[in-house]
Amino acid sequence: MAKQMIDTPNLDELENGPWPSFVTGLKRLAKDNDMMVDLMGQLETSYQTRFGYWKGGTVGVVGYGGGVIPRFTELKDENHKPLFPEAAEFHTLRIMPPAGMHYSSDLLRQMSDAWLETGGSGLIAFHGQSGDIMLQGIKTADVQRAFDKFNEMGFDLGGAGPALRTSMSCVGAARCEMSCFDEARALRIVINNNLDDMHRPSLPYKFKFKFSGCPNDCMNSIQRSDMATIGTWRDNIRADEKLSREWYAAHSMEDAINMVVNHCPSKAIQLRKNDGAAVAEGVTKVVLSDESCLEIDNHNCVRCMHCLNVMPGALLPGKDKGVTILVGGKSVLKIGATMGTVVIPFMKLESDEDFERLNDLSRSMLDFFAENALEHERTGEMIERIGLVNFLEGIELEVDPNMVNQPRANPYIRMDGWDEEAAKWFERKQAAA
Amino acid sequence: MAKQMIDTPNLDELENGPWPSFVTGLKRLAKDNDMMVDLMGQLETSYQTRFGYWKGGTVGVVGYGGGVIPRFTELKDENHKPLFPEAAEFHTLRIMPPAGMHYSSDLLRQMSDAWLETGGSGLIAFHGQSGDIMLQGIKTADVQRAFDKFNEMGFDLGGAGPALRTSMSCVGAARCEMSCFDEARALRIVINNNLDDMHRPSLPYKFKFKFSGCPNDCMNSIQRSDMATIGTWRDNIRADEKLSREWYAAHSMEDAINMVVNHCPSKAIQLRKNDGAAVAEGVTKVVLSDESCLEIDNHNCVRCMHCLNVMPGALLPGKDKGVTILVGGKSVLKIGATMGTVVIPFMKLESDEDFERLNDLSRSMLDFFAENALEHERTGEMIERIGLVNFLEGIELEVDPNMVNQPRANPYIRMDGWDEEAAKWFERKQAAA
Amino acid sequence: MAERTHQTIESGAPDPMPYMHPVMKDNYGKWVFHSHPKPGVLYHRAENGAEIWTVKAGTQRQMDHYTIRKLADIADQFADGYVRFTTRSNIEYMVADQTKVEPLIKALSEGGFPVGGTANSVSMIAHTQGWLHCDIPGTDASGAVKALMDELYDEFTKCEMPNRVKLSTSCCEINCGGQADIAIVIQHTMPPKINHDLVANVCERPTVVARCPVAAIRPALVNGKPSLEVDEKKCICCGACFPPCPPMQINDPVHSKFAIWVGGKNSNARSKPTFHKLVAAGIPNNPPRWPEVSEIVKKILGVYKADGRPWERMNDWIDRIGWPAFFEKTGLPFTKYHIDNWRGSRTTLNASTHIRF
Amino acid sequence: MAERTHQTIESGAPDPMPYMHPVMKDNYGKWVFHSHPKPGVLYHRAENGAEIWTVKAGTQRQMDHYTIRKLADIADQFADGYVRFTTRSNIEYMVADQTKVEPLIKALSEGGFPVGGTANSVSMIAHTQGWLHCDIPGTDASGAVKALMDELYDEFTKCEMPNRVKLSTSCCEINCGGQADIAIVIQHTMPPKINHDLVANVCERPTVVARCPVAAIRPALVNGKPSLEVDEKKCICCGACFPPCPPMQINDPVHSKFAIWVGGKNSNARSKPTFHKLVAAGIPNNPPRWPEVSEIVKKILGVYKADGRPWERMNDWIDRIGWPAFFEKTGLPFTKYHIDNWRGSRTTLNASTHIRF
Ligand code: SRM
Ligand code: SRM
Ligand code: SRM
Ligand code: SRM
Ligand code: SF4
Ligand code: SF4
Ligand code: SF4
Ligand code: SF4
Ligand code: SF4
Ligand code: SF4
Ligand code: SF4
Ligand code: SF4
Repeated sequence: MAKQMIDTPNLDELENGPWPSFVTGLKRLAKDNDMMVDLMGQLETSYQTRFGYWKGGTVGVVGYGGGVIPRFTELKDENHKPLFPEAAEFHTLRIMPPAGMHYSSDLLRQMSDAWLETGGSGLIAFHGQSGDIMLQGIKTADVQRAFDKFNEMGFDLGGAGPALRTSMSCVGAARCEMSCFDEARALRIVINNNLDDMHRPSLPYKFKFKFSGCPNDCMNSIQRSDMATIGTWRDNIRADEKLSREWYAAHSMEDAINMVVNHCPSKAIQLRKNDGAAVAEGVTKVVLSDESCLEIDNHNCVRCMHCLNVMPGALLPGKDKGVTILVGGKSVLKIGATMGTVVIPFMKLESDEDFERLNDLSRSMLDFFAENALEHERTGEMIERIGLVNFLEGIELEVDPNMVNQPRANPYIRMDGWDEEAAKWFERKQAAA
Repeated sequence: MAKQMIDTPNLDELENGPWPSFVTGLKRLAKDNDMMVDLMGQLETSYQTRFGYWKGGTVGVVGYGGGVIPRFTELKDENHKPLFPEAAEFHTLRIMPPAGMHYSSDLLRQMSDAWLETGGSGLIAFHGQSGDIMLQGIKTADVQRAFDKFNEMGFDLGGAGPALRTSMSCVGAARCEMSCFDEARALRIVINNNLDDMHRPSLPYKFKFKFSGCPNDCMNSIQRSDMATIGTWRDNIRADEKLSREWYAAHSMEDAINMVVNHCPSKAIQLRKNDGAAVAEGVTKVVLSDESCLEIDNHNCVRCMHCLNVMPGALLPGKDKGVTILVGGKSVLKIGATMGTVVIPFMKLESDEDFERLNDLSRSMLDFFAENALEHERTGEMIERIGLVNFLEGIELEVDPNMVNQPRANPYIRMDGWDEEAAKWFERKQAAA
Repeated sequence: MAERTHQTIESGAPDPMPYMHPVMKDNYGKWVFHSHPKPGVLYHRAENGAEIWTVKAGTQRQMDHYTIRKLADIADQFADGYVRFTTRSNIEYMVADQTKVEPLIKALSEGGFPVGGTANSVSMIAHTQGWLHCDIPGTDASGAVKALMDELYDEFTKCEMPNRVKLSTSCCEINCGGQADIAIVIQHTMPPKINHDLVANVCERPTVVARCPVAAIRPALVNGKPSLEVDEKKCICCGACFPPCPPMQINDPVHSKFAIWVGGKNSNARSKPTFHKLVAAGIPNNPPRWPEVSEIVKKILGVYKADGRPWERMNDWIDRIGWPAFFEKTGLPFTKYHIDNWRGSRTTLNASTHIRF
Repeated sequence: MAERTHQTIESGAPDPMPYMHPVMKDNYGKWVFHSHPKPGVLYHRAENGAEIWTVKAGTQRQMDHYTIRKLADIADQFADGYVRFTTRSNIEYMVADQTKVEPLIKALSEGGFPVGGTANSVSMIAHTQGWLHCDIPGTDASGAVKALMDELYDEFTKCEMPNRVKLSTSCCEINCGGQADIAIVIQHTMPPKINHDLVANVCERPTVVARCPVAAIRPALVNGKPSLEVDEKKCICCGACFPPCPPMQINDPVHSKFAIWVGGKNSNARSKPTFHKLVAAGIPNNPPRWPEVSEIVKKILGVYKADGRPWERMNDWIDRIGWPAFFEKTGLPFTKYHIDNWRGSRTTLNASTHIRF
């Protein structure tokens, strides 16, 4: 508790400027925490040498195989003694936050207390990019204690390693009119029914679920998760005449054309005279003024959200809500970054049975992944290797033209099963009719 | 000359219907040509068995290695005797037509005569998909004679095999206001300076040049040629007020918006009041009426041709004309069909020196292809294998952002030469300034 | 062969000027306007006011010399003695005098040559050799085209489509016919049947092995003779091994079927050029009139005609309505085969929530 | 470790309801309107007329407990005792009473927390661990972000961009920071330097070999010890071998540089989601304030701000003006490295004559 502060000329530079400084925070902690004194020493060294000095290892809590990111220093003297011994161990605990990242002020204080009491550095990141509360800086000896404390408070470790990972859902239903399903419920059902895969990592590689209430995808789920659940709707966009007139009054015809009509990706919106004529099936009439209105052709609308974003409240998602499921998003290793692609164009997500179906689906995804992916192969890579169709067959989903931007443009395919496949389509059509 | 006509119940069916019937033509020929009697016999057999019965071989003319497509029948009896002996040899001569496929009626008759006189079947296709006049049906013994006759008339064999191929240029300057260069001249310079590669096939695989006067690309050159030369322009679209007013008078505001403005791929056209205000640099004003005009932002126009097509004459290509060169188009083998991609965004093609440059360029293309392609590998496949940049360096062209839809989206590249490459760009910018 | 009396002149591609209509020659590069007075007729005007009318007619491409002479005679009698052929084997007569247009049309029509194929009509089908001449065909191109053009006759002679319609037919998957609004291509569905007795004599084995896009062919000894073997699980039935090795018979009277592809486009107008995409397959190869092919082509054209907006090519129309609607409106089945699994196919998947309901 | 007194409860992701502002809880799923009263402030209205104001402020993400307590205290004093964090480590205070908005803004500002990050502002940079915690970083993320946010402070607190701007920073090419309008990622430019003495002990060699995306690594005996060898001509310096094998040092104080990527977008609004694209590289890794990075980012943002139209995200703007204009307007050089040569790169080439002059 009395270790001398180390000179950190480089880090000090990061105390300047208006943005909140993490260095100032580190210094505050270092005042009564030797681990942080040495942490700053190592970090300052990195700033000088432009090298990192951490290596991994194996540290965990009883019964779990993941959730802790162990860090041991590699910055040692000629006798292999750590140059900054108090920070020689500087592990991170990944703690799953309440879905949607809601906190009471009390909870924040309780967490701070718990972290300090159990040997933690006092440094917490809200949040890591996967959505974990990252309790950063603890020695091996204290890890179990810290976890136990948080677990008692109702919190659990998140994922690390070849495992189901911590998930994220947008604020959604809690505060957003675009929300098309109960994001928090979906997250908790999917994650909490598969905790075994999170806590005892034995998948081929990591697997992430993310949940966004609408296609604005505030969770970046399409890119950053192996299975993205994104809200959407099947029926007509709803229009609120009062709000649309207000919007127009505050804007202009130019704005209506340039900001709304012209940006619609499928040209589904047209400007019309507001002449009282009845609109066709599938068309939403958006009154701008006594003279003009917009007509949205909902059958050609691709649910991009743009017009709803520009005219909030005046336009709202339809009432027949549900979700689109996309699979295979991930970062750059080893084939380049991928986006998730559609595997279920639409499913309802309202009743208990609907949520049960989502639960089953996520389990099938994990099972198929566990059985078919190569080591260190993400779902997106696996699909690239085996083909989307084999994946769909594996998890028992039907093909649908919404899954593609376009049908194949090459003849490199053996099609001797054409008649059977065509028959399946007609059967499904008939069944649906 | 007296061979009995063979029953052709299947082919006969193709004499019905309003479209001109090739079968009727074959029958006419068969009346006084035994080769055609037997040809119909073999063809009818194919219609019955759904099999083809030709195989290739080696037939040519003195000094040439290509230009004749040899065909020997495989339809034989148990003693290996041809079932249809008079058509046992049925070769095709590929003859290059006048650029743009112009003919006088006399020429057509002379060709018919020459073909008959020298043993030909009397069957001629105007034209093959590569643009050859296909003289179809001649025996080995008569091939040289037929070629000599056509060669005396000023015609030459086209390409076949791993060789430079017969080329095509659109009607262009001869009758089309969209034409941005002298297509026929370009074709003849490029082809006629490289005839050695056509007549003595020794390239890794075929190489095709095609020439279209504008981006409408009536020759499908982007897809069907290894090097496409397509006309374009750099300055402003020209507008003819008289014709644009006439167009508008015959149409409507809806047409102007729905047919012209809304189809512009880069949203470069806007509707404006015709208030006499001066237009900005780079803008073409298209007067529709005393009230309205269109404004084309030429710096954002991608020269797609659409607005010019819809309002012919009212809009014309600019005066600073030239061509875009694209490389690598081809059919489906072995990587799937490819489109040519831009390697020269713009070059002038007016002066003798300009044409000389085109000539040099085509020679470099052929040389690089000859030296670097694998056997049976097209230019597009070669570029896919070695990368566009290596190809550009090989033929000494500079990189340009117009060559890509987008820069790379993956970090899988070694960039230690960044500074030198960046310096090159700035030098070129400075040199151009 | 008799003694040659001629010394070859490698003259190359001929100069078109001697064969070009004088008005076109005089105004070469100086045209400023065109219009479409009626189906099958074009009008072009030059800078200096010179005018030329073009009358366009369909031909059977593979022509007997009688037909050619008939076309030449019409040129002499009703036009100015000049013609040109288009890239789609249509013939164009140019006349400097407007009054010649109607008599010319009459002569052509009476001669059996349909006048049309201009502007927003269905033009003649670009096609290939087939059983008539090629060594690897799965069907006959001229026949299939004749049968189909009989059915599309009205669409050729009228201009009632949203935009130009370009069709192609190819007699094997190599697709010499090219990318098109609607392309009709034979599609093999079974791996090649190998005549092992012939392979050693006929095929250069390393060449054949190298041709296979999926490396499904390997050298093998069969009955003691050097031959080739195909891994049938890998084989995608492309037929690329057949040209260098005819004993690897890919054509099959029953199992080689037609496939239909739509939305190919080479022009840069509006959208960038794009390849045609598979929409229908498993269509029997049914000479002499291939009715199943015509039926599907006509169905697609009918829907496009009714639903497309002016100037939308086939691909533009589908871009607007979406592929699900295309399958819905045409009644064609969507199957797993439509989902691309060739190299780079990731970019063809819908990596978005852009979905139409 | 002392004896455990607690039995683990695998409780998973906690229920948010106990921590949610009561107005949000009561109106869960029933919101119908939002607006942006001013930068940093959101207004939401529910079906039944219930209202809530959100005030949003930036944080340093990696927070000491003093900072956290300060934020909690502000919640108690000026808001209703509830907060949430956004996916970009901004903190949001929800208040049911409009009159609390201004005092809250004041308290946050005085406490050193910039209020902003809503709507068409530049939000906080999504970032990663860096030298502070990761085992493979080429730079420090928190530091680079602090330095850059100092420069972008005004853009965070004002809403003057054409649309939302989302930035990310990543301390290695793995890019935990994600796709963004502007992404700042370290880029290695030299193949790994191998410490052959350590390989045998530290690395599972087959695993390492398998990780390389271009198969550039092979097992080798070096000085009699089992080690690994890199084919430097093949190696694309991606660094993927470093995590499973730290003796393959990829980080280099001089040769690991920053690269800047633009136009990434995850939302489906207007255009489909799309990846960010390389625009600048070779930028020195220059702690503690990385001025060269800031300069280029500010340049790009400046041009976008001036040239973008309302609601155009970075990618929409570039789609409209074209990449040549992007390089022209930003003054950034275009090099051969910008031309993709990774698998499937054919689709990134301009296969059209669509060119702007
Ligand atoms: C005669 C011909 C050129 C030649 O040298 O032979 C030709 C001639 C003209 N084309 Fe073409 N095109 C000709 C083949 C093509 C082709 C290639 C093909 O048919 O395989 C294309 C590309 C097709 C594709 O995209 O796959 C082609 C795409 C166009 C376009 C762009 C259409 C579009 O919107 O995508 C135009 C513009 C237009 O329609 O106004 C055009 C326009 C024209 C114009 C109007 C040009 C002019 O101002 O004279 C000519 C009118 C012809 C007519 O019949 O309406 N031409 N044109 C070819 C006639 C073929 C035929 O008999 O049908
Ligand atoms: C005759 C013709 C079809 C027709 O009826 O019009 C034709 C016929 C053949 N083509 Fe073709 N191709 C013909 C134009 C084309 C075109 C169109 C073009 O040139 O614009 C293409 C697509 C463009 C291209 O070059 O890729 C074309 C792409 C092919 C290919 C595939 C090349 C590829 O890289 O994918 C092959 C296969 C090969 O070369 O091994 C091929 C091969 C063949 C062969 C030589 C088959 C063979 O391997 O034995 C055919 C000879 C038929 C014969 O008996 O005459 N043909 N071929 C066309 C040439 C006539 C002429 O000279 O005018
Ligand atoms: C709070 C947050 C969700 C959460 O659960 O944490 C959120 C909340 C909202 N987003 Fe978001 N978005 C949030 C991250 C995102 C992200 C992901 C990210 O930041 O990495 C995206 C995708 C970005 C991308 O495309 O890469 C995102 C794309 C959008 C869009 C689509 C923007 C577009 O035009 O592309 C909208 C629509 C809009 O702007 O009206 C939107 C709209 C909104 C609205 C207006 C929704 C609403 O009606 O309440 C919220 C306003 C927030 C504001 O500050 O203006 N939100 N939003 C996230 C705030 C992050 C931050 O602090 O900056
Ligand atoms: C901590 C965190 C960055 C941060 O500061 O926020 C992080 C840190 C690491 N990531 Fe990550 N990733 C973090 C979110 C992400 C994300 C974003 C997300 O989840 O939305 C991604 C992109 C999405 C994805 O999953 O692809 C991401 C893609 C990766 C990858 C590349 C995976 C791929 O398939 O391309 C690796 C490499 C690997 O797993 O081998 C990786 C690996 C790592 C490792 C474990 C490095 C390693 O291999 O040793 C880093 C540990 C750092 C540490 O010491 O804590 N991290 N990583 C994020 C997790 C915090 C949390 O739990 O909340
Ligand atoms: S993803 Fe949609 S529902 Fe969720 S917060 Fe964003 S805008 Fe709202
Ligand atoms: S939500 Fe639908 S109608 Fe609105 S802009 Fe997007 S696609 Fe067009
Ligand atoms: S390519 Fe252009 S110049 Fe040539 S004929 Fe077609 S429209 Fe005219
Ligand atoms: S030619 Fe230019 S202005 Fe005209 S439609 Fe095409 S891109 Fe737009
Ligand atoms: S498409 Fe095939 S079968 Fe037909 S001509 Fe071309 S190569 Fe021969
Ligand atoms: S048909 Fe095609 S895929 Fe099959 S063996 Fe032959 S070349 Fe290979
Ligand atoms: S980006 Fe790389 S260095 Fe940074 S946290 Fe992620 S894995 Fe570690
Ligand atoms: S840096 Fe990347 S490319 Fe180079 S050897 Fe390592 S894994 Fe392979």
